[in-house]
Amino acid sequence: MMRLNIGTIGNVVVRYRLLVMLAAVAVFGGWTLDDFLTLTTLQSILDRAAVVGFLALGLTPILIAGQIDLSIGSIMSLAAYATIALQPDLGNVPAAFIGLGVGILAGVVNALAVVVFKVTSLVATLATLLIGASLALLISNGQPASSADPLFGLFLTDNFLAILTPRSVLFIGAALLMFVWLKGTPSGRNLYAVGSSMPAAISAGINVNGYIAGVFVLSGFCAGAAGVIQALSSATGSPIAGSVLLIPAITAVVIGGTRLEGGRGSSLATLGGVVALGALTTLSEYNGVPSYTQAVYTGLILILLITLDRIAGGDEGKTTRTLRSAAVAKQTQQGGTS
Amino acid sequence: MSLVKSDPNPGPAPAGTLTAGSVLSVLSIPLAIVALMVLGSFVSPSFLTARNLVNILNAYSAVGLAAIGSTFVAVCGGLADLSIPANVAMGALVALGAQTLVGPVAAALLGILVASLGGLVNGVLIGYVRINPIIVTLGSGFLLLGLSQLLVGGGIVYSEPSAFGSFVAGNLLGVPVAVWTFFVVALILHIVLSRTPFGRWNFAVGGNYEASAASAVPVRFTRAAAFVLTGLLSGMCGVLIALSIGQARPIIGAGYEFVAISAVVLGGTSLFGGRGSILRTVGGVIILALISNLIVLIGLPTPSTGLATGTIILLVVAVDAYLRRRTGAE
Amino acid sequence: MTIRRNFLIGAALSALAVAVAGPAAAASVEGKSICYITAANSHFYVTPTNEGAQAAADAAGVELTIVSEEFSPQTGADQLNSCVSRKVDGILLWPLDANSYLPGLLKAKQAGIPVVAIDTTAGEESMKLIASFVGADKYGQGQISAKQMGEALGGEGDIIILAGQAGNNTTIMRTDGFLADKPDGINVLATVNADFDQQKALVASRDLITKFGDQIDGVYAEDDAMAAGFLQALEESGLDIKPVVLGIGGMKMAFDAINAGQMSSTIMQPPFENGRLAIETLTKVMAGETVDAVVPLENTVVTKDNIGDYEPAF
Amino acid sequence: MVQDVDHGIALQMSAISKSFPGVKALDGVNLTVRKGEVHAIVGENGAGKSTLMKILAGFYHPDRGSIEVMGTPIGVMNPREARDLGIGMIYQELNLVPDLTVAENISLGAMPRRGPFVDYRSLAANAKAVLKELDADIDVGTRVGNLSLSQQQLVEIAKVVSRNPSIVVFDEPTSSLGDKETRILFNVIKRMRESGIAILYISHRLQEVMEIGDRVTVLRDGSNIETRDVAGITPDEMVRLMVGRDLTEMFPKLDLSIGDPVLSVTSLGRAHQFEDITLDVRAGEIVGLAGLVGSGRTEVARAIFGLDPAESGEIRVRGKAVRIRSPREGVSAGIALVPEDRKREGIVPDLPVRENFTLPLIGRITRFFLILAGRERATVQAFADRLNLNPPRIERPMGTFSGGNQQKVVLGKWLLAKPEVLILDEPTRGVDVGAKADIHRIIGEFAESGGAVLMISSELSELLAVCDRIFVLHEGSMVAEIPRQSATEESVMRAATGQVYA
Repeated sequence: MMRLNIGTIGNVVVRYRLLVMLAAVAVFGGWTLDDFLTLTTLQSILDRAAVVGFLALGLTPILIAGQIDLSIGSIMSLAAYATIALQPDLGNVPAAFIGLGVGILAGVVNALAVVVFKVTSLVATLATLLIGASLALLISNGQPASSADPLFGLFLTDNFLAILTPRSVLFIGAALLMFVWLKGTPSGRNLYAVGSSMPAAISAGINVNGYIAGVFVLSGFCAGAAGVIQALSSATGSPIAGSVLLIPAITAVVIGGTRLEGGRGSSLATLGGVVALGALTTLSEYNGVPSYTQAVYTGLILILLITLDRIAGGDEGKTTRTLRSAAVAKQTQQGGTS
Repeated sequence: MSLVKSDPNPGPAPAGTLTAGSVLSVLSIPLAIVALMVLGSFVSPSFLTARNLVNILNAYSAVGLAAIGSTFVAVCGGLADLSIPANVAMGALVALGAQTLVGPVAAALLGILVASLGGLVNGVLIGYVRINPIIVTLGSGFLLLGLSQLLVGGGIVYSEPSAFGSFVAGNLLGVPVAVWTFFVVALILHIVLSRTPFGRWNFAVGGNYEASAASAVPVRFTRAAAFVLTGLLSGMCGVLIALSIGQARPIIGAGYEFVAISAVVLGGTSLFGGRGSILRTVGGVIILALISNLIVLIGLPTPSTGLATGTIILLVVAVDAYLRRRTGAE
Repeated sequence: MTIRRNFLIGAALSALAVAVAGPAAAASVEGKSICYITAANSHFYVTPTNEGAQAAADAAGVELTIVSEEFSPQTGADQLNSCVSRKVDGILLWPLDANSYLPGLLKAKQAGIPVVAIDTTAGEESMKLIASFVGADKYGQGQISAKQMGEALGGEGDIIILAGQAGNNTTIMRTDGFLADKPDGINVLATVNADFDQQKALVASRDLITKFGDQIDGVYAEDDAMAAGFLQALEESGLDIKPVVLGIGGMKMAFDAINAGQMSSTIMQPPFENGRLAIETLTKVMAGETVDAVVPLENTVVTKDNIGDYEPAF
Repeated sequence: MVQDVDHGIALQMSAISKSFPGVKALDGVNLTVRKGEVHAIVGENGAGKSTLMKILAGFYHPDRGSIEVMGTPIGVMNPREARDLGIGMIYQELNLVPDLTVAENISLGAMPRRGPFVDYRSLAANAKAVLKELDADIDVGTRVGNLSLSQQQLVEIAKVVSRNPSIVVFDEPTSSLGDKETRILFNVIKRMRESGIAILYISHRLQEVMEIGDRVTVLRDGSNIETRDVAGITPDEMVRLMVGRDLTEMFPKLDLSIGDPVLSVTSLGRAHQFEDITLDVRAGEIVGLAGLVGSGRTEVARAIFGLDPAESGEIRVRGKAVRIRSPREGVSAGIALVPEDRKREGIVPDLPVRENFTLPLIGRITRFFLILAGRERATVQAFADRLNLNPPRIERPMGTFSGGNQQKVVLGKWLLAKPEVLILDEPTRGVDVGAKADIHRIIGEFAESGGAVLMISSELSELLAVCDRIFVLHEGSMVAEIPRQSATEESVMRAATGQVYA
């Protein structure tokens, strides 16, 4: 009897609530608008999910490991700027790879701060959030770089199989790949162990520091990918491209059902969270609902969902566990004495 | 009959003994302030003038109030309050918007009250329902900021001229009222945190929630109260700014949550609870104020502030973490 | 680093390529749908613009859906795509940067949906796909301010610039326009980003006054709120100087300051008017009429001399 | 009764020394463990047991000395290498991942693969095989977080056993187990011994050492004092070796005059935990509350104090009905509870001893909202001295003290609150012999001064020695009240396992 473990009630509930959200959006959209329930609407929702989706995907393993990364927005801005600004000197494709490289590099910096210098991830990435945003503006002198070859990245938002676009394919593909990694491979399972119980992971000989460093690099890479995709599809490298996307990304991951305390979560849940939020936004926009009203009910949904989760799940108030990163310094030190 | 031996595990240097580490960790903030001030006096002859020093404090007094609230939140293990901008906006908008209805003083109090209610929502959900503070304040931030925009629909709310308004915007004995407010509040709340049972409860709850509950500490109340306090202080922050510039907009407190957290962290307070002090947060606020002042005086581009602040946070916290590991504390 | 800046010149050039879309005959646009991608829902300047657009739409009997970019061009680009997929009859776009909207504009072109830009121009390539631009000439505002400053200071003096958000298109235009026409004798002591925020301008100005003191001969504030912030800092400092303070926007506080003699001038940029004009232009395009590539909002300089003739824009 | 298997040397630790800044934790310790033996290690807290085991597990590196495993000398090793060498550790605190399944936990760190993926089929098969070997009936697909404590311990053991270890260290394995679970554990240990595994067994419970151990090594002050066959040693001798002198009586029982009822509980109930609990404790009396783990004894204690309030029934203190829905109300009713899990519920490790001490009653040393610092310090210092706090430094963070001293502070903070009723849940668990005596003395003094004591302990011998009466719980119901005269291990156990009254 094979079980894709953790497939217990918790996950069922999580998936169920996303379906409820999507169904509600579909019903309400179909009822209020006659052009809502179309394939193009779906295509538009999925397409718009791609960029914030990559950020949210990068955040997922981070949260599973019990860490947090606030710097993803800033990393995305840096990557987006590099992708366009370097085009004239390096060519379009190499510049895009440099964009990804910038993301990875920033992830390495976070990893160093957390793993080597033992700064808790909340504080470390707050600092790199400030530094990254500042660097992007300083390097660019506050001016977005416009691509000299604006048609190069346009294919990313082209129609593909009626409901997809190349960039939404990339996002969905990445989410599926991450799902297989997290649920199906030893390293994925070990990551849950790191986030759920660090002492147990250490005593099982799992290289906890390695995993934590790894997820930060991965998150940097994902933020870089988000930046590259954003930059190419809009032919603009804006130094503030990612600054507004941190909060939506966190919201999507949390609504998806990944726990902030570590040990639980899934990239499919994140995919669902991003799409559900995107659908809600699209529905609101089609109805001309002002952004602040959207903010009001996004906040309500967030609080309501998490309260329901808390009451139904009865996670016995693990507030003391808060973010596990508090324990990183202590635990990893113990495990890694040389 | 003393049969028990002391623990052989590498204990930390007992509190009260002086080690290089403990001295450094106590003096790090004053040292940083002095270093920045020395730098400032080299950079600009006008740095060490009374007016500039007052300006430095004045600039960060209002947001400093939110940082003081955040210290309570951090000490009791509540991580951070991300709804600060929303409560600042609420306080500011109500304080100006209600002036014509109830008069300036009552309006200001009403603004603070409304912001405290925002804090109460956070407090109930975090303290009593026990939901993760980051998620709660993220959600309530959305909610309250959205409501505040709904309230004014995007316009600017102007202040009616009033004696109270000009008093708040003005000086008292040569020092801006905002600065007085910040230091008086800081002093009172320093005493509250370090000398009263409520303060003690915050440390206990942040240090070990279960043990505090088992020691008859009102754990839920304590955590809720920390968030109510932060809401209240955010409201005061909004009121101060609104009255001093004579207008208010919903974006009035944008980014203040990060400023507040930065000040708390710079002060060496752990966001995970059990450790911290208001005086150190005040130090953190002063450091942030000095950085932004120096950036202008040196003539660096404005965005450099983030680079400097972020780097200093990393440095301070990494050194602090290193010292703690060396002395074995934590 | 080669960054192309989108000057109004770009828009002017594309005036030749006036787009004509929609059925040629239909004179009435009643019952048609317009998607208005605006910069924000809740903003002291944008909101009245939106109200102007809504009023014009109501008058013309078109159905207006307002979506807000929340000042993020990425969001706007996505919204543009989404509006095109909905097959609306016309799009009014508030561009927040040069290139981001290009993909959506191409799709709109393919779908035969006319697009009009409001308030800000987009990049050269983008403007080729846009039927008309309705808004103030922000680059021009910078140029006018430079000229004003030059005249007021007799072509020589030290000034500070209070700029908007770094990276923001309006900031870039107003700064670049100013620097392009600034007389050589005018020396910029410092440029500070105060994010169009009075409080931030106040704080920054205190520091600038501390640093430069009576060196400051002039202040170019890229909007009136920041000018007000500077004036407040100046008053606090008790410094006995009277620099030339220029603002932009025609806000109430600027009118007060000009009347009080603290501020030299502001440039009117009436938001409601802008929104109304933009929708009127768009409906003309939709009805098959030919419109100018640029429908300018006149840059009226308000000084002590002519202040009686105008009302604050907002 | 050593089994007749290969008795080669499994582990040889020679002249191991280890110092920490300011402390010499181990000083030339020698330890030889044979294959197929249960080798007990006893010693007071601080004798060096934990340090020695952490060296064996690769967490610490000895300053001097050598280690040989199965005849091979071992150099510097990290925890992973130690594990690969066949050294398995089972700690007092379980090292499991609550969010992963039983099967995943058992193979954690070494999951079977098929290509790059986890081979879930053999993962489950491995887990089932190991659990069967241990005679444990646990579904391998369950999340570990959903298991009971003793099931979790079995999973922990299965995790270690699945790696075919040659040496397994048990560190206080029974401290959170009831008698029944302890029996199961001992059976498992015996099986492991039979299969030739060398077992190191660390415990404060000397009775257990007598029962399960083959040989015993006594550590004191970082040195090994003696290694003896268990067959040739008595618990008293062990204690003497551990503390360096005789401890006249381990559980001194004072005969006190018993007064009026102080605490009377009638028909107390709480859904799914316990029902219809009626008991009373009189002044000067020490009453035991016995029962297996999960019988509801801890829950009853918590309910009386208000931590998890009762849903029905009545509590009276000195005849007056009181309503207790929170610990604060419990405290004002004159009740104090020393909780079961000291680390989790007893201490705030970062706060100094002084602040831990005054936590429940900080309001009482306050004037105009301000804490009277001088009075606080003086009161606490005086009390700490009375409790033999060692070292007597009340400004040191609580977390830096040994378990026994932490427990003294927990006890002391409640005595300082001057309660009428003192409820103690496992007050001497994980506490060494010396501190245990101190704690018993303190409890005795409290009763002597007219206080009422309700005490829970898994160590029956402790209850029998200390208590005037013993109430026995079974599956959430009160099944027996046994007076001191007729209380024996048998009578209490029979009741606790549900063999008396229908």
